[in-house]
Amino acid sequence: MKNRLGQFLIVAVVGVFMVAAGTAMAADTIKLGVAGPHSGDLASYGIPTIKAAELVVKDINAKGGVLGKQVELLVEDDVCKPEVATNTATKMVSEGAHVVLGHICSGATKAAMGIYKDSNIPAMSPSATNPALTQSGDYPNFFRTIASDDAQARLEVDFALDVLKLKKIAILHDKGDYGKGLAEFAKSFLEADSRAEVVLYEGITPGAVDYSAIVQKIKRSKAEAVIFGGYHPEASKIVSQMRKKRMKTIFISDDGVMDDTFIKVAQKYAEGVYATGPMDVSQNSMAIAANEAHKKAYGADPGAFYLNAYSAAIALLNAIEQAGSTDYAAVTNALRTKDVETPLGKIRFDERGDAIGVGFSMYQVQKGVYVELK
Amino acid sequence: MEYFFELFLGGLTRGSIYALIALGYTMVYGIVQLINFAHGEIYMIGAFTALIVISVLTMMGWNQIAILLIAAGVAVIYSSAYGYTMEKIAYKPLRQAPRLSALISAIGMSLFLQNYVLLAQTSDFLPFPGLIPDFEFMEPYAHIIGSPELVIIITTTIVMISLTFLIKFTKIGKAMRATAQDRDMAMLVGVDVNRVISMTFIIGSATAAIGGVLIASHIGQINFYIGFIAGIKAFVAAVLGGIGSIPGAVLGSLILGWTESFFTGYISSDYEDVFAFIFLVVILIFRPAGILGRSTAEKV
Amino acid sequence: MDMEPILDVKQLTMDFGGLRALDSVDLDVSQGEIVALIGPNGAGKTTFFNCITGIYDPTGGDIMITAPKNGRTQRINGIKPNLVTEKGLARTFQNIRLFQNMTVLENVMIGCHCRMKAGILGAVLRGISTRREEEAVIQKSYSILKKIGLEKYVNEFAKNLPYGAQRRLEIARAMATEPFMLLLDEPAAGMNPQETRELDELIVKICETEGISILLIEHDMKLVMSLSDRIFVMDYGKKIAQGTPAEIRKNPAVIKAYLGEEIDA
Amino acid sequence: MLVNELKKSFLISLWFMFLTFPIMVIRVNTVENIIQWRWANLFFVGIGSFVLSALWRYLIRRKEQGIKKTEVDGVARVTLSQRLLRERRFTIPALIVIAIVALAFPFVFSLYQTNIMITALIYVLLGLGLNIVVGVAGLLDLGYAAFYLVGAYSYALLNYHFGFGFWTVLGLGAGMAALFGIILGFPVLRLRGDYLAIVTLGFGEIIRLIMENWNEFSFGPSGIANIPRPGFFGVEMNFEQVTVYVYFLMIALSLFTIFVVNRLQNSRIGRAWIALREDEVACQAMGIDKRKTKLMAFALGATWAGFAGVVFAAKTTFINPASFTLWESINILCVVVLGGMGSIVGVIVGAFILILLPEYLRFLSEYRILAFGTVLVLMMVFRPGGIVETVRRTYQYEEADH
Repeated sequence: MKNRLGQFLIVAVVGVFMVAAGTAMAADTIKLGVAGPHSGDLASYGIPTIKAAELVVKDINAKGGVLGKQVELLVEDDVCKPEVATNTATKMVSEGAHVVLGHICSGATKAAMGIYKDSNIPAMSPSATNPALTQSGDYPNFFRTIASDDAQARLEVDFALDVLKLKKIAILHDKGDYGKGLAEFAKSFLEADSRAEVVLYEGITPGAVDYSAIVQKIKRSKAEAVIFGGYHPEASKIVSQMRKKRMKTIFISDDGVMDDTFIKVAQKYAEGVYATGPMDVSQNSMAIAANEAHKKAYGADPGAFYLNAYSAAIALLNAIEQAGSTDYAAVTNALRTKDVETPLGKIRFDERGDAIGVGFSMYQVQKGVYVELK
Repeated sequence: MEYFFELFLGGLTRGSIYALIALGYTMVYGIVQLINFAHGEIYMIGAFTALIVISVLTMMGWNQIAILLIAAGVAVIYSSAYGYTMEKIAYKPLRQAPRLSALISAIGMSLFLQNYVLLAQTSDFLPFPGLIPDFEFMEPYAHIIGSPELVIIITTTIVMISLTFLIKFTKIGKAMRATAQDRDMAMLVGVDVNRVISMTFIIGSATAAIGGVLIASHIGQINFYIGFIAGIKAFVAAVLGGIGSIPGAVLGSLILGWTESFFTGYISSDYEDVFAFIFLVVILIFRPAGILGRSTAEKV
Repeated sequence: MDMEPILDVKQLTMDFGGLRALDSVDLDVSQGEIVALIGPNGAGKTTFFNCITGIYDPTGGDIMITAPKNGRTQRINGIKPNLVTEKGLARTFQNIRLFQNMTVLENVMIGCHCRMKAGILGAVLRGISTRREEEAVIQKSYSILKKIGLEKYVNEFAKNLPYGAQRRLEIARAMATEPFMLLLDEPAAGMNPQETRELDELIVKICETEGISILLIEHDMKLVMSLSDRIFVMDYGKKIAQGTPAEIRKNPAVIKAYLGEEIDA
Repeated sequence: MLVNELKKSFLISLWFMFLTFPIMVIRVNTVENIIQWRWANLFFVGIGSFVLSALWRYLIRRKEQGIKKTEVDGVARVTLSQRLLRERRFTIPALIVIAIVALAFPFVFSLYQTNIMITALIYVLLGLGLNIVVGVAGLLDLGYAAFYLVGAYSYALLNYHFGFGFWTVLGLGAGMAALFGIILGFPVLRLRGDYLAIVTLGFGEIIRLIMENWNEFSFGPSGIANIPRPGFFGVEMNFEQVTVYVYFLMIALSLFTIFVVNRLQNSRIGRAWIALREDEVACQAMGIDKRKTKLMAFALGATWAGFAGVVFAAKTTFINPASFTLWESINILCVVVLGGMGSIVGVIVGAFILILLPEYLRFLSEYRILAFGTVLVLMMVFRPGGIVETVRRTYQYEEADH
């Protein structure tokens, strides 16, 4: 499509604009893109990833970089919106990112992956859990350091049936991509099993000021437990309202709820709530070091997906080092074949891009903290 | 039957919450015919100010009731101050401009205030302490309705009654009604229109602040975005009841609350909002000015 | 005049809730006539106009029109305002309702709307017929403005016109709908004596040279008396008198209704 | 005089220091139970508001003087932008420059620039469509994103189930959107002003929520991925080529839109829309069918959203209901109002500013939405009519009598 001659003429005419365009492509560095929501209402899910990347890169650069080159960060905001994510992704491509750490939300990730795929850039998300990202086979360049939603739903259902031996279960979700996806899996797993019955399956309206109607409905359904797919703000509202109405219904949820904020918000009502979350790595020495580094650099505890992002950054840069170049095939091959030590443990990636050795466990709030149930 | 009653009370609570925000919407609209998109933000700022005061006072070890009262007081003062300032900056210069320009200015203000709080404070949800104690005498009914809900319902009633009183019987209320009817005429007969508009913003913002403190304490958490979602619903409620009418705002809010509650209870919460909006459309088709709105038949 | 009336209103009644604004009003206008409808404030004159022009749907009675063009008689109760206009009854408003942010010419061109055909496709493709139609409408509108004496304001925004000119523009706009009858609601309100005199001449001219019959509501008795062929008087929603100006001036019921108000002529 | 001004500014800065005190100075974190005191912020607020308030008063005064002047002169103010638009010796060279830049753009600038330019052009389409409804016909529509959604989902679903291609659906999607425009139009015929606004808002939300809930039909909140990009007679293209291709496609579609919308506005129908906006009662009394005119405005406005939606789906390759929220409708409305209601050039300028500004404000990172909100308020305060105000239309007529 590009007409060289025409291009030359045009460039001559509007040569002035060239100054603006000609700034890219300067230093010889390894470029690590970091994409996710850095502003807007979901910023708190994206900013920890920047911090993780900054700390990893600082560390690696101090040790001489990757392949002898310094690593440079390209941080771009996608506000978790697919339409913005395509712009973000194109910007990454334009600025010559070699690998991308991101995106954060599944929707934005799906929109961006097509662009990275066409431009031969591997991308690794610390947080996008939508099963289709790895299972559909549409995104061979996609990797993630978090397990997919169906694994979580499986764990929740197995726990409800095998450990708690429940018969009647209500499934709720927040109508969102993540929550509803999870709830759908939980529902299909439960329906395939004859031991329990789904007595209620409904979506609640996120951000609502009051959930008493749905809570009454749960009560009327006589469910022994609620499996909730969604995030902690809604979960804490529902749990609190159930407990205030003196209901003792068991509450099982996902890693969107396995957040300390949930306990702080729901306070005494959080006690006894089950939530799945990434396997406990608090004993891992790298994880301890990573958390320490964050505290030292930013004066606060790290936020959501910090360790996943930290591990992803290490895995990506390690793969380039192992591959000996930034060549797409070599890097993806290295990700799939070479083990790497990360705060999440020793990991590598399977054919579909899921991390081997990363999974979920069940946690319960006991005396105000999440305790892993073995 | 008990289930019906529970849903009824749930709807009443929800409706009262909407009403606390909708009252401010409807007052401002009545006076300046402006959809004050940033009204929800004022509510959010009220809640945030209260949280800040609460945290500081709690650190200093004050007593809970005192904290609640002081926090509510400071929230009211600050929200009113924000409402007042907002009017001066974003709406007053636009009195003569096309109505839509003022609407866009309000949207800009809303974005500004959201991000101002986001940047100055945090994007995370912050726990908001439950300031309203569980009353002893409520314990037998706790499985149906809690103390905070009761307080919200009572407060809404009090606020509505006092606002109605204010509008009907006080001097400023008369000036407000005059301004709402015909701004130029009111100016001619000596009403200080600028003062009336400022007062409207202040009163509207104060009710939003009361709402902010109570609702935040009921829900137990706040972030910078709560104003937008609640604001839209309150706006819908105000229009449903007939925008510009104070009893209308309350009635609209309650009807919206009940609609949502019963629909969730008997049908499905999946389509709760869809149904609420369809209901709104149907009402407006049959009563184009809302339930209590006077349909201002244009004089031809 | 023993021609069939072009507008024949029989027993027109209009209730608003419990309030009877019009009570069995009869009125008729014949071809080429200038008829005035007078009465104290609140007598129901404008309501009467609104019923005829389709803004209100009357509670009872009949509104019959006979277009002079084809002589067909129709009942037009409750049909939409735009259809009333299409049938040939055009009106002006008591409180001027011009299209403020359109130019004077455009205001008149709007009046031509219902006599034009161009649809969406025509507008986009702008074929020969559409272009001809547009040109014709511009030309027609301009000539109407010239007749009314507004040609110097052609490209001015309607809102920038002096008051008297705005009233005349309303008449021009109504004329552009090619009516057989004009309904003028207080055309002289707010005008100075000089402007009123010019208006008087204009109305006579429209009636005589264009063959448009006129029904007007007016408070300026001098104007009414000098213009009208016949006068109808209303009070409290009822017709209390009708007749020639000379008859009306002597009618005791009219004098009583206007007691305190001066009928000078 | 000066002392007075300083005093005023000082008082205002005190007021703002009071106002921002709790939120700017004290930072609470009730999760960690930390309270942070940031006294430095108070100082910055004081200084900032002192300077800005003086500047503000100066600008307001200038604006008011401008208005007074026009009132005294009695001549309508002809703004610079209007003059530029009217005079041919400015417009023709300007158009040539714009054409050259538009043609050269994807070859000169990076892929990213081309990509955001496509987004901006999509908003040109959306803005021009909404302009028919809001700017020309004066019907405040807060649910315009629904039609955008209809276009996008038309392509995604028809492609998924039946394998329809981009070009087939481009027309179909626009038709579907127009149909939805009419469906919305019927119930709201009687409503006016803000009641209309709230019903359209409701309509937009209803459509989006149905898409979110009805998984069997729309795949729910997880959306539809792998939507094919537009094809060009079966030629295989890499990402870069496709982007350039879509860019030119959007340029063509925008020109088409501008052409059609311009013709519509200057026709019998366009005049009827303006009359409807100016005075509904008089409009009907002049023989204009209100129902037909309103429905036409809704349908023709929605059509362009349909086009834009199809292109959006094809460009993003992934859609979900979250892209079509109320904020999207508000964004498009901002394009129209900021640019200048009723003015085609204005809407185009508005779209470029509104879409490109947040992109170019990326260096402000987390401050960009704050800045964007501020710009909206300032624009409206100092230029309430939008950037480009509508030009008065004049016609050619012959002086001769006939």
